[in-house]
Amino acid sequence: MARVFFPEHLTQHTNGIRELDADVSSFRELLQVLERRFPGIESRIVGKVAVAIDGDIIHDPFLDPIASDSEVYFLHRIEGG
Amino acid sequence: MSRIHVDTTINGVATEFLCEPQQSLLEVLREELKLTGTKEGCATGDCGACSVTVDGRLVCSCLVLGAEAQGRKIGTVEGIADGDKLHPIQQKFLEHAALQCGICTPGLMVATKALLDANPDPTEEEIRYYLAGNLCRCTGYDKIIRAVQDAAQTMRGA
Amino acid sequence: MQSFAYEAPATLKGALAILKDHRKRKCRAQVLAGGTDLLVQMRTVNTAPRTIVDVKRLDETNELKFGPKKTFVGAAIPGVVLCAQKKLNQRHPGLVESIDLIGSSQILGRATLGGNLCNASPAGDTIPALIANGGVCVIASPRGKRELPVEKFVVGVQKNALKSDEILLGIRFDAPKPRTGDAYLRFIPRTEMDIAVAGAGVSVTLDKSGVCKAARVAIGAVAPTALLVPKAAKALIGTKLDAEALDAAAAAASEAAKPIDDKRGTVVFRKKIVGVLVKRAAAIAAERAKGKQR
Amino acid sequence: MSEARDFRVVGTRPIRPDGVDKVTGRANFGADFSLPGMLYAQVLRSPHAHARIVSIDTKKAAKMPGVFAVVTGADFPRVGSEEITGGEGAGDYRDLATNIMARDKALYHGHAVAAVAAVSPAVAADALAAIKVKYKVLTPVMDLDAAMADDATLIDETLFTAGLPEKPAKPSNVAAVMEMKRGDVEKGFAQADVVVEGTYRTPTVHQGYIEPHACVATINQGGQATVWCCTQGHFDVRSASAKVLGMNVSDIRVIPSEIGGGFGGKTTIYGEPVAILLSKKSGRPIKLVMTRDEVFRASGPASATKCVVKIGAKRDGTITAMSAWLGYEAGAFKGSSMAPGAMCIFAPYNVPNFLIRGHDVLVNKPKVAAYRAPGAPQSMYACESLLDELARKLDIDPIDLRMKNAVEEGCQAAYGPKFNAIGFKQCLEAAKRHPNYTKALGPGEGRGVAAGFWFNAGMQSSAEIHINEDGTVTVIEGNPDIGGSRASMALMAAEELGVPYERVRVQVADTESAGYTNVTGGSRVTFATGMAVIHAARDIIAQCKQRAAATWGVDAEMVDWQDGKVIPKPGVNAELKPLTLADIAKGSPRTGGPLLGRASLNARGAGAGFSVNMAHVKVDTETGKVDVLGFTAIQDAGKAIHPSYVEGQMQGGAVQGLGWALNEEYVYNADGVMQNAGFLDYRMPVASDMPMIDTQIIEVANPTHPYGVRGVGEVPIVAPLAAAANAVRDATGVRIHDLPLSPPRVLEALDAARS
Repeated sequence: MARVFFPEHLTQHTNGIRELDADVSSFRELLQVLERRFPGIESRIVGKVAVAIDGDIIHDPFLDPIASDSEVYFLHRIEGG
Repeated sequence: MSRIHVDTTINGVATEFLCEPQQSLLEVLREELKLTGTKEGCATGDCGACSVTVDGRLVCSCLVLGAEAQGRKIGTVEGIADGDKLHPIQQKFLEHAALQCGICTPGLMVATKALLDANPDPTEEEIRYYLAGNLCRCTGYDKIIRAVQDAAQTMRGA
Repeated sequence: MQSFAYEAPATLKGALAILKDHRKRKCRAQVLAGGTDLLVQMRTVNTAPRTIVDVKRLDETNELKFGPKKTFVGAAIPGVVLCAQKKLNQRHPGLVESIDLIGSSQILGRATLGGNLCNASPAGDTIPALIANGGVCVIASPRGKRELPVEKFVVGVQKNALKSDEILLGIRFDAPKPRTGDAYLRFIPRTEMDIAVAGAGVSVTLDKSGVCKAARVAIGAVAPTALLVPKAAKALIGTKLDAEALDAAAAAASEAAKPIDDKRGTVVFRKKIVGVLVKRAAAIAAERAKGKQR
Repeated sequence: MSEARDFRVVGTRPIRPDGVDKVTGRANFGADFSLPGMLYAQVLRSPHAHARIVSIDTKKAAKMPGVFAVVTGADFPRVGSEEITGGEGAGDYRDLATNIMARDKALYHGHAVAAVAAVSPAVAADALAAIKVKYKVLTPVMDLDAAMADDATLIDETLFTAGLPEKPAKPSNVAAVMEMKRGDVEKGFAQADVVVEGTYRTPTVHQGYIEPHACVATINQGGQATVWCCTQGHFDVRSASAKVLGMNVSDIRVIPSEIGGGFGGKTTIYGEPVAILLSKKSGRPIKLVMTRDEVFRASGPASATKCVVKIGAKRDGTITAMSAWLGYEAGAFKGSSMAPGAMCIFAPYNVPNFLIRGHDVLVNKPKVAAYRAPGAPQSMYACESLLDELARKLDIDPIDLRMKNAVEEGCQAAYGPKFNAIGFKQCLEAAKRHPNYTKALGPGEGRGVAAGFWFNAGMQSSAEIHINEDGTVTVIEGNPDIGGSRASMALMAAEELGVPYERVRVQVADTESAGYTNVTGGSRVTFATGMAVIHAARDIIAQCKQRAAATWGVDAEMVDWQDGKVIPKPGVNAELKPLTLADIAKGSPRTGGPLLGRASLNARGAGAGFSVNMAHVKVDTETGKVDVLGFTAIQDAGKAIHPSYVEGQMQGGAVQGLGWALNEEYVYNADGVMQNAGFLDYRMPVASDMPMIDTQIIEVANPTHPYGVRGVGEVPIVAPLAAAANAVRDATGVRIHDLPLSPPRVLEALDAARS
């Protein structure tokens, strides 16, 4: 099961849950799982936050694979100057 | 407003132009003569991007009236290279990566040439003070100073 | 309505005629020397059309004379030329320092002593040095020539004593007496390219035993005009310019300063700094005076 | 993915491909372009920091001879609220449109209220003077404390603080709050032997690029526009202009000029839509160039901040807890770099318990834009200064203190994920060993150390490689070259293809000629676009192998690529001579046409960047003047493709940071009018202010980049602020919390300490 972590500002949409386990093999599946559990959260994620899968930060992930021992973090998008 | 007819020499070429009385030499070079190598960074004489020489003297062309060019000899960045051969200053700036964005570079070419023409063997401090009027926001000046030192050495050797 | 015009007369007569004519017609004419202040102001604070009268092509404003008793410096000679003058450096090194500080190499390629003086900025670097050296303005008008000490020439913030038909030809100095030294220091936050937050010009004359016989202390950027501070000079005269004397002069200068708070400095800061500058400049001037002892 | 390998050309220091044009004055920058019949635009700007616009009368101006068009906010389409999905502080398209041209309110001194197009700048200026604007002047809100006061004047009456559990009852100048926490911060402080706390302020500062914003725009009767401009991201200029003007993206072509510096400030738009609209109204091409005064007053500076930081530690230096209250000024519209500031502040350290609260606050100043590691220099200045105090209190060497708490691979970053391979400890070790760290100090001198961090960004990039008929290589990419990136791209292409660097040329192509590419920013170009170039080169190599195999009539599996040649595998017909890129290019008509390699990607895994800086200063205790005698920048670049330009980033960032620390600041009067909107009084460092900047590049390969590259452009500006402040503290024994450390402030602090 991959471990998924939410930043403070997303916990408002996860009923306060800060982390959870998800049995998924791609970010696409994770989004589906999360939307089913927390309706509306997808709109708070897609295009709004960046995602780190096993330490690699990605803007707008989708098909990116998630392993059973992966750690997935949501964070503010960073573009820089 | 009557435009003024000016006969001058730019980079060794006899040139004439018409300008407004209040028009700066910088505006004349860029807008009337399309010599856009000379850059405008501030138009108040504080950045040196518009450096040119008038009768061999280093000045900010934003603080010279076009009309003042009458009978003078103007030198701009376009006149630094010798035909298809780069000037040692240009070559050394390239070798030392002494430019990043490159907007201050034309002014530095002109100012550095004026410096080395007057003082072929300047100390680091002399270089830094002479070029204090040429703002560069990218390089932190380090590579610029080294390029000038190297160019000076090359020119002395040559 | 008047429109912009540019004139570069070849003779003083011609230049004065242009000014006289404009005065008569109540049109605006402005004398251009180096233009490093004029052009910026013309584009920002006062954009009104005018006739610009370039005096750089006149013999009188380009004259540079080092007589046995007197020195004359033409008003339109660019700083870069003056800084290279050996004789000027020997007679008035502090004045040359103040010219060298006017701005970048580019600015010094244009800026002139006359222009810096006529612009009459409270922070003009050469003005305290000119006053310390007892500079006298030589002024021409259709009515002839007149002279005016520098401290009387500057009458207010960016106001000088010239009438609209007058031209500043240059500055006259008496050759310094034996064992005389001068110095100018200013304070700026950077090392270059700034306007003085405070400035101090000091000239001292010593006797053979090293006692200060005469002194002039002038401070800049701490009042509407550069100030001559007799009290600071008095603190130096009769001493060997030791630490207490210098501190006393510094205190007098700080006391005389009437600065303002602005983007370049605070009242408190400027009053402190100007004292430090007077102290340091006096010490340098003293060293120079001793150097000229023999 | 990153191979440990010996490079052939990567890591060398060749002359940049665009260099000659830039030293001869040939290179065309934003203001250098002209078109026949072109008109000159100028912008009328608000003389008030905060005012309601009662009316704008442009009739007289429009009638003046030589005036061809006048526009005001009313000429722009109303843009609905829509979040810009960029990075931090990207904000909202409606705000972007309102910032470009004010509508009902002028929100800062210099806010655009109208624009004209005329035959000459002089005529345009006269026309501006003829426009009559009636204002109802409102109270300007000029700093965080004033904006957050209970009775504060509201800058936007419809703005409710975002990020709270539920929508607040009253509107506020606080646009958003955010919180980050780990563990139990109170327990952590209770466990500490020593607790230090401090409040640090930084002023509004500007990126200070020497080239003012400039563009030329033309739009035809069919509604198709072309824009030439200096920008860090022409694709963003296109999409943002399309939004603001309600146009199709495909109807705007943006051609990037050379760019005279950006540092984040040219990642957004100002004049471009105005110029397009003026062109539409006048039927002529429009040139719009900002003056330096306008750049300071009306482009996007960096946030002024207030940071309250608290650190608790054990006697041995182990940090038990950290907390931070962060206030970031956003300017007149929401969207500061508060979030990255919060994410960076504790990133270099293992902190079991922390709590960070960030605030994004409106003030009547220009909307901030990105500035090199946006948000990080301010918050990390506070943290790294306080760490210096902690080290003194614990009597521990400041590098040792940082080392004891430093993150390394596998550690969880304060902002969430675990770090991959990073080089922070290597930087600290290098600093400890560096001769400058133990150099003897003279009287009045001091040394300061600080660490820096930035995420670095990936995002979208495209690249195309054309193999020309003579075997030379043309790389086409979409990132304006601000610091030598053409050289880095050429080096990577030459490395992959096994051709000499000189045979590779790089084109920065416009929005219709290159694939979509995100901005030149975020230290992403060498990493992400470089990755695209490498992939495009590998695409070429794959095609070369196929074509060689076809030429030889063998299976593609029977051939190999080696040093820029296709060779038959051992055992395959020994008669076959290796085919070079040139051979294959020459034969390409017979093997399937031109050789064209492509790659487009959304790069993941930009490697986190760390630095350690040392400043060596001398303080004149009679005047408060700080002289920088030496500066040492140590940074992990992952892999330096062109070391000279990596050093250049480190040196330039160091000096920008020192300017921020020592003299740079927006000085406002009581009416909210900037008093020093020019290079004379804004006081950026000049050559004579600075020493040589010593650099040491650390190379801990970024595993996600084929060559190990991590970004280098932003980290360099983060540490200098605290390094300088810590050095001044070391020299004087006095800690000054507010930047800049200008002579009046330093002297005041010294006098206070003396009395």
